[in-house]
Amino acid sequence: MKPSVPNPSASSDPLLLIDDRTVSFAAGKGWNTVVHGVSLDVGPGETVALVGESGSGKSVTAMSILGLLSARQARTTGRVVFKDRDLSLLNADEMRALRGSDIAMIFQEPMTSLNPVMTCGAQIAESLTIHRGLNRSEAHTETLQLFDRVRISDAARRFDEYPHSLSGGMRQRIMIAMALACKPSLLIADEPTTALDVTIQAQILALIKELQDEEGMAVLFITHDMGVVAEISDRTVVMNKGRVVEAGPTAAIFSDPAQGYTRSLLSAVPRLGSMKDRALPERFPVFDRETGVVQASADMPDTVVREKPLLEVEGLTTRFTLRQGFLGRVSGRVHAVENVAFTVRAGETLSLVGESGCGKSTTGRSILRLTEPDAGSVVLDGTDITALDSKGLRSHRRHMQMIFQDPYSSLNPRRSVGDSILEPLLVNRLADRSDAQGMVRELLQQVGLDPESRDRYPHEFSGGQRQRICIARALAVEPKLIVADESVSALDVSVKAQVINLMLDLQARMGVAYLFISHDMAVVERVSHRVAVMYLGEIVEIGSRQAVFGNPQHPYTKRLLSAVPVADPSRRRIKRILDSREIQSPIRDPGYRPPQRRFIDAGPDHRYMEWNDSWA
Amino acid sequence: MSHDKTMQPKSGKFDLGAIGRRDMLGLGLGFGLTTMAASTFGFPAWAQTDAAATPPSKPTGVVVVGLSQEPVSFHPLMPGVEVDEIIWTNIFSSLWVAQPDGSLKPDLAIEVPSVENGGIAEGGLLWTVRLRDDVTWHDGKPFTAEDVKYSLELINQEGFRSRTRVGHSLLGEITVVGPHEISWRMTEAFSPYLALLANTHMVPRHLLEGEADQNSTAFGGQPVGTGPFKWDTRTPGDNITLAANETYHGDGPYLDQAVLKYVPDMTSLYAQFQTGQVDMVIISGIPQNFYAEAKNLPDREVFIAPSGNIELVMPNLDHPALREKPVRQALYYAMNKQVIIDAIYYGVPTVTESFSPRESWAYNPNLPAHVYDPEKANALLDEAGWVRGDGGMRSKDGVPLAFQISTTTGNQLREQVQQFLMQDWAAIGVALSINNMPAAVIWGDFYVRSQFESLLVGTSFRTGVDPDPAARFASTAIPLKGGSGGNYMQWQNAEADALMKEGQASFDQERRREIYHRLQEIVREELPILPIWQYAPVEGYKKGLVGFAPNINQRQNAWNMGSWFWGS
Amino acid sequence: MATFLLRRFAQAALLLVIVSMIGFAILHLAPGGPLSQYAVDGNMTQADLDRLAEQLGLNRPLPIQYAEWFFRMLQGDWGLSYRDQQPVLHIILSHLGATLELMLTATVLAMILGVWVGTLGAVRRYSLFDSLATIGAMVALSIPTFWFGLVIIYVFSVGLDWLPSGNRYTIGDGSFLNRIHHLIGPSLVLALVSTAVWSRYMRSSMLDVINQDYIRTARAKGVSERNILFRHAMRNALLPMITIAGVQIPTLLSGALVTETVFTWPGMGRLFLDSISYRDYPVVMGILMFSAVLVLLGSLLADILYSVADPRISRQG
Amino acid sequence: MATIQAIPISRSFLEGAVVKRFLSHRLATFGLATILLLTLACIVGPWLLPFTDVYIDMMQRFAAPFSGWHVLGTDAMGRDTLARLLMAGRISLSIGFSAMVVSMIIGLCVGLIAGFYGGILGTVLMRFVDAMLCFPSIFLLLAISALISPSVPAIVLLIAMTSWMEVARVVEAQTRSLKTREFTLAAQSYGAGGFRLMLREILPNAVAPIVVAATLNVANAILAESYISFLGFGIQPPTPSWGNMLNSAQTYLTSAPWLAIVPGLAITLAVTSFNFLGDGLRDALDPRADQP
Repeated sequence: MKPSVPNPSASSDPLLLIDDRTVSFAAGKGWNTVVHGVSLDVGPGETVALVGESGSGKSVTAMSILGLLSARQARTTGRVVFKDRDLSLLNADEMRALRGSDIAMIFQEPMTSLNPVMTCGAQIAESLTIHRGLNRSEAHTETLQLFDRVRISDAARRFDEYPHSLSGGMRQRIMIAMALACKPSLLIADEPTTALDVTIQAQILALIKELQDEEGMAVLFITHDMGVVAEISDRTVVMNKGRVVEAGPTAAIFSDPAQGYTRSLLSAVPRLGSMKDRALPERFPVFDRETGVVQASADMPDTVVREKPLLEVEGLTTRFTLRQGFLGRVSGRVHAVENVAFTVRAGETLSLVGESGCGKSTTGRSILRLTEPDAGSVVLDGTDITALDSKGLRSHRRHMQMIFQDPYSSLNPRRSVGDSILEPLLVNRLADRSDAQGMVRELLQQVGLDPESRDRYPHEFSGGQRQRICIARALAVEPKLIVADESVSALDVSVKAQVINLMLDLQARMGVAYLFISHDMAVVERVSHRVAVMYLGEIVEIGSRQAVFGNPQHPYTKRLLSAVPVADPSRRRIKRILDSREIQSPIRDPGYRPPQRRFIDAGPDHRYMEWNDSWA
Repeated sequence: MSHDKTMQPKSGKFDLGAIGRRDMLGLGLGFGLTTMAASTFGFPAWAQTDAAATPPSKPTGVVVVGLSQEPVSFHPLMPGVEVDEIIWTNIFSSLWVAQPDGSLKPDLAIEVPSVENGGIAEGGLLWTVRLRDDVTWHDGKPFTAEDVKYSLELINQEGFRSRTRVGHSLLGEITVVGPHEISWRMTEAFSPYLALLANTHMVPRHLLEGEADQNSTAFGGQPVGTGPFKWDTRTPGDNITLAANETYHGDGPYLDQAVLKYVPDMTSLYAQFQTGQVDMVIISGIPQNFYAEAKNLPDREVFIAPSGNIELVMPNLDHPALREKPVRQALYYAMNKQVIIDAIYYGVPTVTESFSPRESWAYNPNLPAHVYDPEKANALLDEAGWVRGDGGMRSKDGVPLAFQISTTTGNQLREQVQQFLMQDWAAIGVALSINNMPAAVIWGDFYVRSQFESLLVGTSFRTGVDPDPAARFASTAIPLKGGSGGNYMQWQNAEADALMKEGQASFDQERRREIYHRLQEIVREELPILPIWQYAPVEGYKKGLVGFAPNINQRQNAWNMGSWFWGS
Repeated sequence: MATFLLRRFAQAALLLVIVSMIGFAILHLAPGGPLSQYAVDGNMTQADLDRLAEQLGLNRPLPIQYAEWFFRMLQGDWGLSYRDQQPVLHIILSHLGATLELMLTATVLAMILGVWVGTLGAVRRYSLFDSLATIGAMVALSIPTFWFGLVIIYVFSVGLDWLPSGNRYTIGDGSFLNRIHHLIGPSLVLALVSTAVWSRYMRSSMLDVINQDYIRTARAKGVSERNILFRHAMRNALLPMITIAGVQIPTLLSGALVTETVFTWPGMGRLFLDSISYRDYPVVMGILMFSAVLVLLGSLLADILYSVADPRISRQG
Repeated sequence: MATIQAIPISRSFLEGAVVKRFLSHRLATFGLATILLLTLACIVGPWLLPFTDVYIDMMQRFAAPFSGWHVLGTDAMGRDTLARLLMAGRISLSIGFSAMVVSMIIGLCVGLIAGFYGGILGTVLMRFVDAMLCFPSIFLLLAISALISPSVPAIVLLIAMTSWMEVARVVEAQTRSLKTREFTLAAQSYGAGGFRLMLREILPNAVAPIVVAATLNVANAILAESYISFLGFGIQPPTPSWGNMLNSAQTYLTSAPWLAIVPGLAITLAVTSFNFLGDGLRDALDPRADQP
């Protein structure tokens, strides 16, 4: 099926028109086509989102517009018309003159997209000298103005700084400044906020939006995040497996998706705030990809055992010492986890949320003593884990298992998946070799995999499948608690929903408790019973999920919640927050004494940390 | 005794006895050397071809002496090897000098002391030497008896790493009689001291006395002497340049400069001799494989220099198989000496049956000539009860007829000889294996404590220039059995012992000749050593050089550079 | 920077102590000794040798010899050569010039050639040039240096008579041209391996860089390919080469030893070979320590240069 | 919930891909073929030749190549150069392999222990490695060669003692990184002990760089043998090795150049082949190529 494009709502004279673009990559002796006849258009001043899951061909399409794919490795056909010029007919020099001047591009990885050995200023100025023929001092002056435009304070100093000393958000601002240098009429933004924390993402999105308004430029925004799409785009083009599935005004796509794929995609997107009225976690509805038919999703039973906590964490502190100098003098400490306390009950999901560097992962590892904590107690089912010797630890650790973020590195690639699941059974003498084989099949079945696939190797499985295998391996030792460290963050939306459903099913069936570590507020809202918000190694607010999401008290919680893009165009919330506040570092001087914290009760099972002026 | 390890290997590795390590005046057995020395060797007159040429009135020209070892030890009283002696003999002077004919010629002394001229008195306990008064050090200071006294005392000075104290340790009180006359007492009479002093060079007291550590002095790096040449410059690892000493007290020097050029590879050294980058090749010589070619080089004099050393297989007579005379004889029969000489050594050396050099008056020319006869060898072994077993190798009473042969690693020609012997001897059922070692290892305890099974070695069996071989053959000379000599093969033979004893005591050359002829017959029969050939280093110099005089009584042939000059 | 240097120096000092222990143990456990060379001198007796061994302190227990050597070393006294009684440091320094001359020439040659070949290979990946350069580099890495030297001598000295077969200069002609003429052969031989190493690393470094995101950024803003290569890629690609240069020193020293042997070049390598043969322990130890210092200095210098050249390296740590 | 099928790719995909990638590396295939041929020739060749490597025939010395029965000529003692070359190949190749095995064992142990346990033990071990690496390799080879008498096992040990450090470094770095990989942490969290972690989780995943290092080590060991033999500290005659054949050929460089050229080419060919092989293996085993 070929959806109807160009969209009738676009202006009759589009700025950019992609017509039947096909891109193939060299694969061995042949060519592997990854983009199949994609057509789309962008009108002047318009924001078009090109959305799709990984491998949908969205980035390749975008790259092909400016001819940035290596001619040796990629072959493109089809027209790209920009301002009535067919770009596919331009020679190398003409194309180069266009790049960075009338069409600019920014990329996903701000950390690697800037040349590390050139100053930020020089990299921006380079655009000016190439396309606008400015001399050195003119370019310098102009660059300083651009710094101001992207809200980078202290421009004169920043000019001479190298990219490494800047945060990801700052670097993305530099990239934007570079893109704006020649006042392009089209900005292609390829996942520009994906690598950023949610509060920084909000800043960058707001900045792009505002600049777009000021300059009147069009934006082709490539993203996988339906929330971002809903927040910023006028029109949306959905891609899947190299083809355009559906295109139309954003509001229409979200409210009334025509295609089954779009519908299943949207159904898998958690929408922040949609759980306001529900106390228990909820499964995602399952749509059939092709037909869009909804499978009814059963309600989650209440799995929480309320009598006594399963896990009690008290005063947990983990610091990493930074040493330098001749004798390895302590130059500072990373206060990764600072005096953290919480409890998890059997069958309960407690989520630890926070942005990068807040210490949530370290907390998870410290509980299992994969990282040794400096202080505090971790009592699991009456046993203080921190007091165990290495032998006791080995036997007790099996009651808590961990599922990691990266499904590629959490399975031993040199071992069949059956063997990976078998190993913990044998190590803990839970079964002899013959019984264990049966248990492996059973476990694979439990996580929804074909038991016959146990002889295969991890690389033969997709990311979601691998995460299922990891869950099966964790379940093998019958843990009471599973620490899920960003376990679904790396997965595509629909796969993510499936894995979460599996986790919820297992909780319902086995009563396992989760410590769910995530930066994704929307997912957290969906799966948790209780939530703890972490900032700079400390819990700033903890309580029932409904209370924390519905009635946030701590300013950080509020900021975090307000920054989350909501996958609902009717509820656009991105305000013009043009502050450029950065996430602070948990590195402190060696002499630093963490202040005494006071917690305030905001209701039953809802406490927050008293804050000081800096949050005002 | 000395052991010439022959045919210096290529670069870097030191071979202790690079060729030309001649035996100097010997030790230990004291009796009148000087009287007999004159008749030791006769020399061909090659160096006299240009004798008619007259030296220049003023030092002119340069000679570049090619050496495959680098001279590094310049203090003449400290340990050193032959190449170092080139420096010593040309920068320094001794009281008297050993000439090619074996005589001693006064240098710093006015005359060589003797009982006849009264220089040696009180039965050899009081020595008096009168010195020249016209000698100055290279820095202009006059040379006096104080310098001699200082030099002799320095040798015995506690803590000073003197090369040897043999003879010197017998010195008693030393008296400076006048500025140019010195006398000393000896604690016992020791006539070889005369010869030893010929190789004891005098060092300047005024430069050394103040030094805190006599082992490490500025002088040691920049020697100052009274010889025909002065120290000029040194490029370490490359060359040393000596300059003419115009105030030299003797004849000459006639050359403006002498350069000692270090080329660590014998093949490269020869190549540079060919191209004229070096004027002469001595000590290590020209590799034998180039001899034929070198002889025909235009404008080059290439010759086989005389040497008293013998190349031989030295068995350890303690070895269960080698201790048997028939075994040694069989080995000798089965050794194709002529092929070794002709093929491996390009026919340069001369085959020999004796331990004595053929130039010696004591040489026995009538020894039975060696025949290559494997049949005979087999018969001898069969007769002696060595029976062939599996693989054709022999054994007797469980003792296999197998032994190792060792020499310095890297000496390619010797390695070829070893492999050749392996094949020759395997044919008669003898299993030979090779166990070579670096020079620093093999000539240590392995050699002097007789730890070897057999050696391929070049060595001499004389005492200085005297034909007496007692230090090498006497049963009292086995170090392993408390002896003090160099009988490392541990040979014991009563008749030989008696003969040698008589030979040492006799001053009658005719009688001694008979004694040593008989001794050579015994050795030829008993084969405590398996002689192969007499040493023959190939040396060469550019035509036109006058004054070059090979000297078997020195350890190197550049001993008299002060008399060299370029003829027309 | 100061603390960084201080720490690196402390680490280096510690390493040198370990190095000296290893070296000392290896040498003194070896059979044979420095007196073997005199052992068969007709003018010296066993008594003389025993006396010399005593005077040189060769009979004392190894730890004591080491301790003495070590404390002298701390005071800057490298000891005296057993062979010529000269101060070891003086001997080493007098041979160092020749070795440095050779090493520097070879390094400069190798750098220029290697960077050029590597860059071209990366830019024209899979081209004929690239394939030939790859094969050439692999073969160069596999040729025994000394054999290559012999072949050079055979072809260019013996056969064509274009180059001298050895020595640093002709005696009596120390002119600059004469020295250069002598330098060609050995420096070519020594540069062979380095050139191969440089071109391989340069190629992979350049390939790495031209696939980086920031090169894509530069392209997206319309920088010409030439400027991408020279302004954006080259500097980044050269950065790791600084480290390579640092770690090349041991290889170069090894190569120098062999090259000096083949070309009768009067440098440190040959001094080492001679000293090993003569068991001249103080000199051998001296050279081992000296080369260890060179190696450590090389890597230290490389680190410093790197931190100067790469803005990412914090100079505080 | 529907059972999700694993992507239907054959089980041997990994192995198959490695082999395929390797075979597509033309130089590596060439290297492997050459090594196999050389090895075969060295094993079988000496039986097929009419001459043994030790048969001395003084009448036939310095026969030029392709003159008469001696295909590659004869040496200074009239021995057949080809026979010696093949016998020498046996020695040189076995030295290469054996030295590699020994150095791999040392390097693996040191690297695994230092990388896994870290701390003071790891620091001490790695500082020792650093110190060993401060010596230029030939200097170290020569210094140690003064210690030993030059027999084949001694030379093997000598080369191994000077070439294990790089392996130790590679293994240490791999171990350190694999130790923090999630699958190792997972194994740790279900109670696997130190040995199990090292041998079952870490070692199998470090195989690729180890195999590459091993291959290159063989190349370097063959080279090292030739260097020490050339400098006169190597295998002693009559045992031929490529290195000592070269050593004895030096004298005759001008008169019988083939004596130097033939073994030199053999060394270069063998070493190049191993280097090509290592390079190809590196590309074929590149873990980055394992992932989609």
